[in-house]
Amino acid sequence: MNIGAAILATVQVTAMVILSPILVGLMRQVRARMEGRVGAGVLQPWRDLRKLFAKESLQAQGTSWVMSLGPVVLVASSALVCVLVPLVGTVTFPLIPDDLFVMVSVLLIGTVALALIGLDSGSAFGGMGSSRHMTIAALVEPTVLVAVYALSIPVGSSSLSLIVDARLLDPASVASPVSLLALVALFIAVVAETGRMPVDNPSTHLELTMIHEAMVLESSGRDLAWLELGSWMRLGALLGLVGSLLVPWGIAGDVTPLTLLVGLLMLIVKLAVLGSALAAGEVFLAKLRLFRVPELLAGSFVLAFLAVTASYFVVQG
Amino acid sequence: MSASLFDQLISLSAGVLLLTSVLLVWKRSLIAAVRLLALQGAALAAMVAVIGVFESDLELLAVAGLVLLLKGFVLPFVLDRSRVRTGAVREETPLMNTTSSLLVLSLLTMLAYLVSQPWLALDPGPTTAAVPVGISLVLYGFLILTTRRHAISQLVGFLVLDNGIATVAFLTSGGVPFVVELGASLDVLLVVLILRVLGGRITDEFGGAYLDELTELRD
Amino acid sequence: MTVLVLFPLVACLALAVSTAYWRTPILCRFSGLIAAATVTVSGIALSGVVLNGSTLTAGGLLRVDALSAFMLTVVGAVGLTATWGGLPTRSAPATSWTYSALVTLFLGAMSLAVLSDNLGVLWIAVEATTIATAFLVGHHGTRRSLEAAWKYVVLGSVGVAIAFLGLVLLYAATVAAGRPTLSWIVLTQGHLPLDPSLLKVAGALAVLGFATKAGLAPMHSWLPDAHSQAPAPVSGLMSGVLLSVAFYAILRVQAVVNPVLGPGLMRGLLLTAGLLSLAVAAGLIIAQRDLKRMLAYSSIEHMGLLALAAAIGGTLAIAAALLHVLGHGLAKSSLFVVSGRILAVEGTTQIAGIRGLLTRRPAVAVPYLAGMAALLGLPPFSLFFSEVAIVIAGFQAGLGWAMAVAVGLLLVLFAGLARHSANMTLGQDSATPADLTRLDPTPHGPQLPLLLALGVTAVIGFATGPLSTLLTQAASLLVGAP
Amino acid sequence: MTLVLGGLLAQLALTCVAVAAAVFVVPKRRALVAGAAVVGIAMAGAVTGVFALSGGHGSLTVPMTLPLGPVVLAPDRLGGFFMVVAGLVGAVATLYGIGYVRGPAASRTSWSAMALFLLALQMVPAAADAVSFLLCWELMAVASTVLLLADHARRAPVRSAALWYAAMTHFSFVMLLLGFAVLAAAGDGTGFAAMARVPADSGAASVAFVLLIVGFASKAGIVPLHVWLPRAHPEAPSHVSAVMSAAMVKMGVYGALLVSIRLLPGGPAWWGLLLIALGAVSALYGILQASVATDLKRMLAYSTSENIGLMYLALGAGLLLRSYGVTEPADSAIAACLLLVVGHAAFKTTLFLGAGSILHATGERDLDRLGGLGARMPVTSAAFGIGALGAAALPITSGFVAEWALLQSLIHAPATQDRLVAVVMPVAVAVVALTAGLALMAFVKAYGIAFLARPRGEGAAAAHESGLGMRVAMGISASTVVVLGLAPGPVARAAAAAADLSGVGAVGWWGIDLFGIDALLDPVALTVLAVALAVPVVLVSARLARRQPRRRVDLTWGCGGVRLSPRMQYTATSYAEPLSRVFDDALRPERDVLVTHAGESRYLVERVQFQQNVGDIVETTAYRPGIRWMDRVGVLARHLQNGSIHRYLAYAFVALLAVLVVVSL
Repeated sequence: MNIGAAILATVQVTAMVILSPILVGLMRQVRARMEGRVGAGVLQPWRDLRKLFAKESLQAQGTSWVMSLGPVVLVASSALVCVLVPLVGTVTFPLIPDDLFVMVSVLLIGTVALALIGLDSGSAFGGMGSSRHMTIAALVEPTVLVAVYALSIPVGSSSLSLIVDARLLDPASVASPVSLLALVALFIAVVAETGRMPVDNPSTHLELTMIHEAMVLESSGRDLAWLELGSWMRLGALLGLVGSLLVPWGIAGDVTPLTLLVGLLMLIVKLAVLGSALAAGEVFLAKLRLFRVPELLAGSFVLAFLAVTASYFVVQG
Repeated sequence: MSASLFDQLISLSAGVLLLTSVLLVWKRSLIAAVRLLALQGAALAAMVAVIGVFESDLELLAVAGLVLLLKGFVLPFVLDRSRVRTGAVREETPLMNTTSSLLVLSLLTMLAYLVSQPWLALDPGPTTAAVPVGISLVLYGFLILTTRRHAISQLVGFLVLDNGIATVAFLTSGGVPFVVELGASLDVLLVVLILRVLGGRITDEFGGAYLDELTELRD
Repeated sequence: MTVLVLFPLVACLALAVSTAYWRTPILCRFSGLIAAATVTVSGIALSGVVLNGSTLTAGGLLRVDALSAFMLTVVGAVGLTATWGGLPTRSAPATSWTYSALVTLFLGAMSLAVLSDNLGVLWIAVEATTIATAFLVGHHGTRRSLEAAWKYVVLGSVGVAIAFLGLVLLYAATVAAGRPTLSWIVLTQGHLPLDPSLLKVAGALAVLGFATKAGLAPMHSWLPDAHSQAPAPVSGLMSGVLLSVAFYAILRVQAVVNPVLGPGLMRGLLLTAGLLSLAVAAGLIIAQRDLKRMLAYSSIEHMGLLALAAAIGGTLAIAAALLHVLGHGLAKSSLFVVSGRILAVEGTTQIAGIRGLLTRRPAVAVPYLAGMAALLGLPPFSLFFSEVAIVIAGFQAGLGWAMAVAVGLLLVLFAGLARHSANMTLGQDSATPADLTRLDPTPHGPQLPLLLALGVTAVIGFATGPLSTLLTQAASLLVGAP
Repeated sequence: MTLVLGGLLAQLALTCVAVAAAVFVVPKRRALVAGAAVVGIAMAGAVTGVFALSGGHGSLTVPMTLPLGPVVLAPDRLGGFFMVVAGLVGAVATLYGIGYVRGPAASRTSWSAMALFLLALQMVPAAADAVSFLLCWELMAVASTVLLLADHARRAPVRSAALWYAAMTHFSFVMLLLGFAVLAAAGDGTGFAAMARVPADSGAASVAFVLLIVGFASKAGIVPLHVWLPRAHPEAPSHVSAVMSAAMVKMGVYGALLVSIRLLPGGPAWWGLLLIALGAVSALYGILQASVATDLKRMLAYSTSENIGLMYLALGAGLLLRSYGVTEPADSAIAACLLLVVGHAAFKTTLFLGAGSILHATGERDLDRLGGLGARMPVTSAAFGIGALGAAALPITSGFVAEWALLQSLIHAPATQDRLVAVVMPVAVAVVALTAGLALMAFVKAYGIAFLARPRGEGAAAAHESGLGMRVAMGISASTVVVLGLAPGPVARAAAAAADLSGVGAVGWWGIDLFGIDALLDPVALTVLAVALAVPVVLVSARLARRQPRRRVDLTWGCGGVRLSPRMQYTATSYAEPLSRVFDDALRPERDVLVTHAGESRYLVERVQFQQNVGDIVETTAYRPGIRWMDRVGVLARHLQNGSIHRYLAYAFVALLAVLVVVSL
């Protein structure tokens, strides 16, 4: 089993490394077109990365090792998430079940790394971004975990692969109110966690409204490159997760070249659809005031909570 | 001595006791108070003597003599001396006016009768019939203590209370053992003497023996 | 043996007389101490004699059983603490002969109270303590001490007179039963056919009367005034043993009444008195302004606890009560001695006027804190064990509600006492002028007695073979168990 | 003589040695000698605990003067578990203290008190009957109060802190006394064995349970009985606060376990609900306060009350599920409780020791004046960082494992059986989740503000790394945090043995396996995977770094022109500002903004002064009025003794009349 799991892991990680910048590019492109701009093309993020990797990275006085170590940690954690989430297939290491709680906590490692980078820069903006980032992360946590709870109830386990397999066997459960509620909640959480509209505006240039951008304001060169890549991979992995929960079909139950290929293609399709949908949505949304964000998150939490209780009473019949 | 005579004498002396103490509550003159106290002591001694004669008990007669000496002469004398020292002739404005005192008095008497039911039930007889008188004396004494402001009045109250106890003692059991009686009387004497000394000092310090001025020690 | 029983009484009397006659400075200084030592020694000796459960009698009026022997030891030990710890420093003016003689008489009277078998004599002794202490309370001769003395004597003797009435009625009951006596042994073991209704009145009045001397609410009013005005050692003696001796009288009366009437009456009276005392103490300690008055109210608190223990009855509760008497006596007398030193060095007993004692005068503050810890019932001091035992016994006797109330009040008392003590000892008052904040390591009096007293209090909770047998025997004497 | 008995005796003997050393050794060497002896006590305690945990028996009987029944010290497995925790914490903290103490904290009194404190602390779980339990409990309280008072002469807050502590701890003692007395009366004996005979569904059992839980909760710092915690922890010397917070407070958890598992097993469902409610409230309130606190040690204190809350919540969930007869999830919940105990002990010790070093080096507890310590005190920085990760429950630390187990057992509750559970469990999960999130925020704040960026005050700027002993101690405890996070299996086994739980065990490389609810976690494997993924990234970075070395520049960008002064950095207050706005109602922060205009102008501002103070709303709304009310009662009560002898005589007279009426009726 380990061999298969290892192969799948490598496939997923490499796939996400390659795909996530393209995904971001695609989303930017979609936005640009809908806003009547030409757009920089789908591959622009890759060009940016190449440029950044070639540039030297500066370290300001008073900043510490966090500035240089943080990006690496972020990328590693995102990669780990890519392994833990069933994107292409549901084969896992026997000793490392793709436990949702573990996945969430690994995500949080990345969050913390980002926040520390923001603080370490010692500028007002970095601290501001980091503070806002952590506040939102803290408030998102309940939604995520309760949504996880809701999804885990029918299976009796918090292991993602089991959940996805169960959905494969019983497609009706995907459309059940419980899972829809949970998925909507999870989706909002993902939006908040990855800093998309309406929580954060990834393409803003006004420091005072920044969250994610403010934290990375002081990073440059390869540090910035790693940071960008890491957060893109997070976005990709989370969208992929939502995808495979929403549309489990085509995901590989075992490791053969064919299944892997199918899974990969399905993944690309899902990512493309979800990404463009998200981008299209963002066009019509304005960024919320920071102090209105909790309302949004409270709403999503309520959805997740309803999902849980509903599921109990549904099962009770 | 015939039983009937005995009864009459006992009742007579009991009556005198009660009367004197009622008068003590009634009257405000300290001079009169001291005299009444002496009279009361004499009545008590007489009662003891009567019981002694009736039961032809020499020890009891001796006790009667002791009581007469102590309560009839010594204590009133001491009391009068200290009264003269404080230079007061009457109790000014007691805390409870005479009328209500007398009303309370009647209530106390009723309580006394209520309390002494057991004896009346136990062995009905002239002596037990007079027990309520003793208990009323105790209560009267307490009333005087609580309502009179002058040091001498408090001494009077204390002595009335003590007389009451003695009355009960003699009426119910012909007196406690002699040793105890002796010790008790000695104690009373000493207490009165101490109070006299203290009263004297208080008069010097506070320029008067009105006790409601003693409120420096408080929380 | 009879000699041994008479010894403490005779010794105290002799000492008092000789002090009054010769008035040599040595006698004036040490007679109280010697008397206390004598009482202690004979108490311990007598305990050794009666440890096998026997009872000594002497002259028909005196009697020594486990209870008396224990109480005699307590009187001696507390007396030793108070007199020794209260020895005036060389610089202080010499002790007057009246003071020493009266203290000695006081000790003698208390010894007589615990040794006498005849309840009448017991009463006489208790009244005698009033007489002996009257002038001790008024010793300072100030307006306040005069006032305190007057209140003390009037309230005390009036209350005790009620007790006498009770005893008279008890005697009457025995007369009616055909066997006139006031001897405790006869009353408890003679199986007299006492008339219940008579005994009811007699017992109630006797307990009420002795409760006055025991400082139980609502008869307690004399206590704070007297304790705050008397010289420190005398306050220590009064609070440490005088109250306990009166409580001992209550126990004796209770042992006479209960077999005839059952525990109901006494339990009711003592529960009321105990809870009332705790409430009064709690209420008046919260906002207390004077150190010695605070200690006085804490005595009321502990007497309230003892009353509760007596109300509960049973071997455990009574044994706990007796241990509590010993522990409280030692701790409280040491604290009063310390308060005397504080008054001497700080010139006030106003709590607000005493600050930062631990930093400025550690040698005074440390004994104070230790004693206060003992009083608050903190381990390892024996009061912890006695309080725990009393509460547990209370629940086992079905008096849980009373225990809950009592413990709640104890919590309030703890908070109050701790607050005042902390304000006096801890911290460093910036307001005090520089000369006051200078460190003063001198103890202002012998430390050894305090050390001994508190040390004993700390260890008697644990392994003490003879003491525990003595306590259980004394308790079973009263409970009438085994 | 069994091993356990030997261990108990060894602790007593070593305590005598330690006290003797504290008293007689010259001040110069006192800390070393006495400290070594105290470490000995702690280690002896830990070893005894291991013996007891591994099923060893042995009892030490203490004779008593009063006929109170046998008073016995005989640790069972559960007791042994807690003895180990207390012993290890005590040992590390004391080792730290040797280098840390100075001034009054190094006095004879303090060292003797430290010895007695640790002894009592380790004897509480060893007690086998109510009286000895209460004895050790009170000794623990007294000794800790003495330690707390070390600095009373220098800092005024110490006195009030000590008073609050004394009052609350005595309250807890009183409640325990009442509770045990109820049980002793019902079970006819003060021994725990006798009390265990009381049926759990009897009324007495419920009364006793409530009393005891309230008592233990107030020692454990459960809201609303926590008020002493944020006062006492900051004022005590740091190694003492470490022991208090990491070990002593745990005795409140031990007590709860003792009552609900050993003495009164199988209680009704509402017992569990009570614990869950208490736990949830204090977890949320504690972490909210912690995340807005700016005083470092105060924040750690509040986070203690949060962690204890989680433990109570776990225990409550266990009881609730047991009352529905579902064993495995219940057992894993209780296992989670014990894992939380161990985990919290490890990281909270580390954090308090780290805070101690900061205080020692900078003289500051206020985060708003710290910063940039990472470069100046690397060891402290690393240790505190690991501790913070643990407190934030991130992998691979002890905190993460515990919270993972808790969540697993919660979501595996077969809530379908009962609607109550169906409502309670999601709430519990949500509470745990929100707590975890806020903890993350709070500790990112604490670490980031204190150790990163540039110093905000002179103290921080002049900071220096602390001495060898302190560094060693911090190293040990920090590495414990990681080791426990990597190898939770043995701990889980120990927990299963301590509270004989089923369905809890170890798997693979020391991984934890809740096979009762088939959930497993192998941190080692996870770590290996993570490293495997990180290696290429690092390699790429390294190659790039060789080509393009990192260039140091002067300052971060100041929006052009302006040089950023350290005071322009985000402070702890500003960091928590969004959160304190979100939770305005729960925290009620007092803000005031003072704007000074330049001259006549309404638009030109000369200076703006912002001040924020977050008080403890429980204290201000519940305790303060109570205290005021008591004081009023005291003032009124004075009228009872107004000095009038007539009034006093009237009291006596009324009493006499009352008695006469009563007896003659």
